[in-house]
Amino acid sequence: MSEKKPVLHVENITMQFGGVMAVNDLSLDVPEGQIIALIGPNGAGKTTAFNCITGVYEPTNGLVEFCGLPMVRNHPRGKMKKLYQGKDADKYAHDPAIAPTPDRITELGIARTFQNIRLWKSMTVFDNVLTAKHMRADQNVFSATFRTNAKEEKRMRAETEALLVEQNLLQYRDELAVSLPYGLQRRLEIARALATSPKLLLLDEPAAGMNPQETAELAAFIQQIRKEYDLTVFLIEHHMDLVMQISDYIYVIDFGSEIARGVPQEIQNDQRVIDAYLGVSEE
Amino acid sequence: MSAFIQANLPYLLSGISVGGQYALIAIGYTMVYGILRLINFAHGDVFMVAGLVMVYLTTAMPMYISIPLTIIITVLLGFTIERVAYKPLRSAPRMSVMISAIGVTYLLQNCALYFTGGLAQIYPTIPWLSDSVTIGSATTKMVTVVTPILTVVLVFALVLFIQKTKIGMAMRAVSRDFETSQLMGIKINSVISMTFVIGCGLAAIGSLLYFTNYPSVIPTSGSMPGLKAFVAAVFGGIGSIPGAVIGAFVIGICENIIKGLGSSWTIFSDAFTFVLLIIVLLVKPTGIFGEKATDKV
Amino acid sequence: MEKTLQKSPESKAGKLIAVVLIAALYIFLYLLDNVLPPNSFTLMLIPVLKKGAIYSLICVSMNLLNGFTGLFSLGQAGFLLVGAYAYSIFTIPADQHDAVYQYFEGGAIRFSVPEALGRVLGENAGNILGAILCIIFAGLVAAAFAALIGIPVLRLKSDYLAIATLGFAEIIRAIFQWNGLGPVTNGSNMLRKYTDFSDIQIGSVKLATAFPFLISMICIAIIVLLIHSSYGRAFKAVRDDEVAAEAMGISLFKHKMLSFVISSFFAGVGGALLAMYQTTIQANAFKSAMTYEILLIVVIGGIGSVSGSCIASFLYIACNEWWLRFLDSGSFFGISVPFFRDGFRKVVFSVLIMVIVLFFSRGIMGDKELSFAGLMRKHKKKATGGVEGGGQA
Amino acid sequence: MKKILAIALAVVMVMALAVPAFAADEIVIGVFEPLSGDNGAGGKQETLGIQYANSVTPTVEVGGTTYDVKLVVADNESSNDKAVSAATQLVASGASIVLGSYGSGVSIAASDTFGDAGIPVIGVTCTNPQVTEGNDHYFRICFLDPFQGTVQANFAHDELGATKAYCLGQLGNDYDQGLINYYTQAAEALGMEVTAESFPEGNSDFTSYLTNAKNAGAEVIFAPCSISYAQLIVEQAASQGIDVPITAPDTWDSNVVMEAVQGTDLDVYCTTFYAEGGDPDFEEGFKAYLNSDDTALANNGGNDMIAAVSVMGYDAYYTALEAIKAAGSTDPADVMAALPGTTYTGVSGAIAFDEIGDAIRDSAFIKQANTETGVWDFVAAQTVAEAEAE
Repeated sequence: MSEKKPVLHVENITMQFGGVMAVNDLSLDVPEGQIIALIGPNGAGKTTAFNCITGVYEPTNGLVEFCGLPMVRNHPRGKMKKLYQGKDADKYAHDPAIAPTPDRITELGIARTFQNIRLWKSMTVFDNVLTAKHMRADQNVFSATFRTNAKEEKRMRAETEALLVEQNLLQYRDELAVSLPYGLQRRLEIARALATSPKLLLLDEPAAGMNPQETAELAAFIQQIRKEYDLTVFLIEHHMDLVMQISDYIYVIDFGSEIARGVPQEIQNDQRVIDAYLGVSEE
Repeated sequence: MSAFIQANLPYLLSGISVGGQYALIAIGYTMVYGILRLINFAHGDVFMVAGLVMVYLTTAMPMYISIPLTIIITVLLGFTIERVAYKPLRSAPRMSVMISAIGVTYLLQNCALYFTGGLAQIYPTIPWLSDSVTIGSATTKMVTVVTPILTVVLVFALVLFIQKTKIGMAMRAVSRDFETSQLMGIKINSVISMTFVIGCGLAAIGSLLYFTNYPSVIPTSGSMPGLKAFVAAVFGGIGSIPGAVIGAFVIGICENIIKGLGSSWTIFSDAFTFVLLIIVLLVKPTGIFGEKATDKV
Repeated sequence: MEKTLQKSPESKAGKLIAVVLIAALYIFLYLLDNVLPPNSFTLMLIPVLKKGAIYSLICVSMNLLNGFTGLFSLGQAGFLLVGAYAYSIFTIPADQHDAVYQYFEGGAIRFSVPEALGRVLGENAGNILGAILCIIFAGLVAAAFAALIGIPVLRLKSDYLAIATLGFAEIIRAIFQWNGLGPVTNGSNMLRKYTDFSDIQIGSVKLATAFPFLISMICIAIIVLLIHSSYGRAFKAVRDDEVAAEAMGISLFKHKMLSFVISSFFAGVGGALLAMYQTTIQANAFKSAMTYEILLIVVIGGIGSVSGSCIASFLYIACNEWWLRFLDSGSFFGISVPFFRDGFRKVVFSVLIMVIVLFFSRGIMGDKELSFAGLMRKHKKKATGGVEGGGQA
Repeated sequence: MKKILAIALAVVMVMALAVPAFAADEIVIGVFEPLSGDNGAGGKQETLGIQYANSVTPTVEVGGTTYDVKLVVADNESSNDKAVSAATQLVASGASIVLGSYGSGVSIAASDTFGDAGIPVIGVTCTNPQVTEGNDHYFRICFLDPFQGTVQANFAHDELGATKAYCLGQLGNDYDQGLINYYTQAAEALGMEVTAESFPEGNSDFTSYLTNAKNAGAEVIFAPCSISYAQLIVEQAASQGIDVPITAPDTWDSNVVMEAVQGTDLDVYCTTFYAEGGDPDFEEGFKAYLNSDDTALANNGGNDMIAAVSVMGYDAYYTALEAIKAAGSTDPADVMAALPGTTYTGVSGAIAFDEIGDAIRDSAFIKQANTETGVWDFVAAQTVAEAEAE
């Protein structure tokens, strides 16, 4: 995995809510062009880690680099100085803290989906995807209002149309997004994320609530879009089949801390992982 | 120093008294908000109607009947408003319910206007409460002294009620999670009704104290105290009863101190209330005791 | 969606009908202002039309914020006030200053934009151009206030935002009433004698009613264009799901601010028009009750529906100030009714509002828009299949 | 749903269009008054005076024909933005002349509407100079604020011997602020010291302001404010034990204020248009009228005490009739032309108009509240000459 430079580099990320360590000293690398998975049992802190990367939360400590650029960086400050229980409290203390908002991070090229689908409920399928193109459009509020951006708007619409065709969603273009069946909503959410032209796609439990057949389709779909859009994919999942099938490399966390990392075969046979999932027997 | 206190005691006294009255109204706002997430704009007008009811009742019957009867009628009014104007909209968008509250405000004010003819009604003198007392350098009415004490007593009783009784527990459960408590078999309608009953009962007592101090009832009498009480509730963190009470006292006292600062300041006494509120909100976006809103991603 | 609409024949016909109707409206307004003899009907109609047009703009501007961006703001009255004052202060003729600013030695600002332009362009042209310039200026001042207020308060959420904006509106009102600013704002006293609708004419053609229609129609058209643009979609995204919007690269602060400033700009324009309509203004009138009234109209019309806001504005104004007045008169068709006395109108009116709120809780239009193409399609459907048509976008 | 709405609309439309048929010889006098809102109480009392006058003299003879006088009342809701449509309603009803309003703000706001329609208006108790200034169609039968402010200041200085005054008015109310302004000018010219403060709208706690007045060492409190605030100020001054005189303008001349003053130790004075007892016949008749009609009695605050504004309304009605007679026509333009020359001696004194359209009033009455009997006692009549001479 060292032959390619990592797109996403996470170093000593710690997220502490009051006295609870949701994520503890997590470090990982997501190399370009690969599919990397972060797995763990329910409540292990996977989504929190995602939220730290995408700027929804400001991590208590740690660094996130995207394509070599420090994107999020923090060290325990203010009240947290006393409360902090994690390691490496001083590691980043000498660098200024950076905490960009999620929209800035998306602009840099990271797009994400959500565990509990968050589509824009009053909009049609088409508008959901079109709206995601807003950020990349070359326009301002005046040119948009007075239609001097007509070319740009036309381009956005055409691209959206094309994206819908590629994702097999065209037949639903004028339907309300929330009226689609669950599986399609998931796919639409991915399509919407793709519309922001990301380099890195973060998928938060994309297979949640899907049956085995849908999951298999999804696996193929993820691999397909990675190729077509030249993406790097980082996903959270506890659907083992899917993860084992498509991942190039897997990180396992439990109670916020990493317990294992490796290629699928290694993880499959790792005792700690099995314990974490099945629970350690008491005797 | 003592001269300073001598000069400023009246401001402080009226501040505490006004604060107590705001507190009694603010509790109604904050309880309803806690459970229904509804800004019950009509609450200030329920307060005004309580004043009018008292005016009309005392012309017909002695004080010891009309006071409890006023409280009962106000409670019934609150109960009816909830059943007629809010309950049918429970599944409607939040904005609709709030508009319904504004509609009730219009209705109550306009009915009051229609029945009173718009003239200020003079509030009856309640014996003892209306007597003058002298405290240090300040001469004031007994009610000024009684209000904060009664407020604190009532709030304690209310907190006990919410902590100890079954229905109080149900209230806390509903305010934490409306849907789940419904699934847990809590009778949501009776909890909501109870909230309105308590809120309106306290507003009725508040109106007794308020109008004894300021004995003139006009159809818009409720708006300003209502707004101030609402500000107090937000200030303290809407949904929190101690927050509302503390907010009410802070606002009442500050407002009166501003009035004492001199002629160039007095005109800003209301504006100042809002400045204070905005500053608090900027530092603590959900008020002093408000729970931090977490949006689960 | 728009693309398909443009192609359909109904849409073309719908557009044609709309154009014809608008033309007919302006011809009617022209006749109303210039030709038709005043009778008891037209006399009452004119102020209702003027105020309805102005309120339409004000309500649509509030709808942009509350309905389309999902920002629960209650500061509208404050921005109306700023707009109304910004407009009037600069259009009071110089020789009227002593009379208007009677307690402030004629005030600090002693020129009038329409008058200055009038000296160059002639009185009528000066009035129109001056009025338009000052209306735009009014919008800009309101927008500037909004930008300043927005920086701190837009971080707040839902009800907290509402009460903070309400608070700012009250603070603005107190500041405008302050005697210290008297030479500019005339303190607690009213501003008057500024350019109003009756001064607006081209040649001998009076435009007293057409002018507010024109301005407010242009403004509403701009708002509609905005709503249907990329930014409008971003606003809706913010309303539907802030977290998702932010994750898709839509800056919450920037878009909330944009919506807040734009809405306030048009509220300022609305305030200026309101000042022109009233011929006098006083800060005292711009209370929170005014914001509630506007919010009420917006909700009655349907949150998220521009045409709903417009229809509701006209209905509300007409009911409140015209149709229901007979209820106060003490008699009905000449029959004396004992309970028809002062104030009964308002009781009936508030009952009416309650009925609408309770039984049409999504408003007259819901979040749909009135469109002729849609109406025709519906009509066709009914005629052919008898199928009850759904809503149209 | 849309159908129901459409039907409801149609019904309302039809009702609106049902223009009352004019009787052949009827003349309409418009009454432009606030019946709701802040000034609703005063507006109603003023309207009562007009209605009583109409019940006494329901006809007028013009050019040999007897016309029935029909009153059309329009509620301006004490609000400038409602004033225009209320005024338009009167224009639409075909009024030959309009009376009103209580409160200057609404009068100024509606002025252009009447002016454009060419209908003359007689202001009854709107005291702001701006009402008539520069308006040919607006006349008025009451005195003006500058006069009243001067009278008040003179009274405080000469009769009460005060050297320090404290003024308290409502923020944002032009009536209050205007009077304070004139009072301050006059008082300072007399060498008095004046402190002025304003309270925000909807305020009900005045103890702090009264304490301020005490701390400022005021020897007289001047409180030009509307009736409901007056009531609160009186009440709180009494419980605070304020012992300096409180003087107030015409708004306070109301039974509502009187009721609050009764039984206290306060020393309350007000200037007014009319002193009770000036015309026993009128008073007797008006009281009988009030007592015969429940609504009228309710509108008067539930008792039969006579407010000065009712008297002014009564006089305004007769002045209007005089003008119509003098015009010899029901046409508004003719009435307007006749008005400047119209004179009438009413219950409140002789009425004639100067070149601006203001009443040539030579006197204001100063009354003191009698805390025992609950009536206003006449103190002095101050004339213009006296006020201006000083």
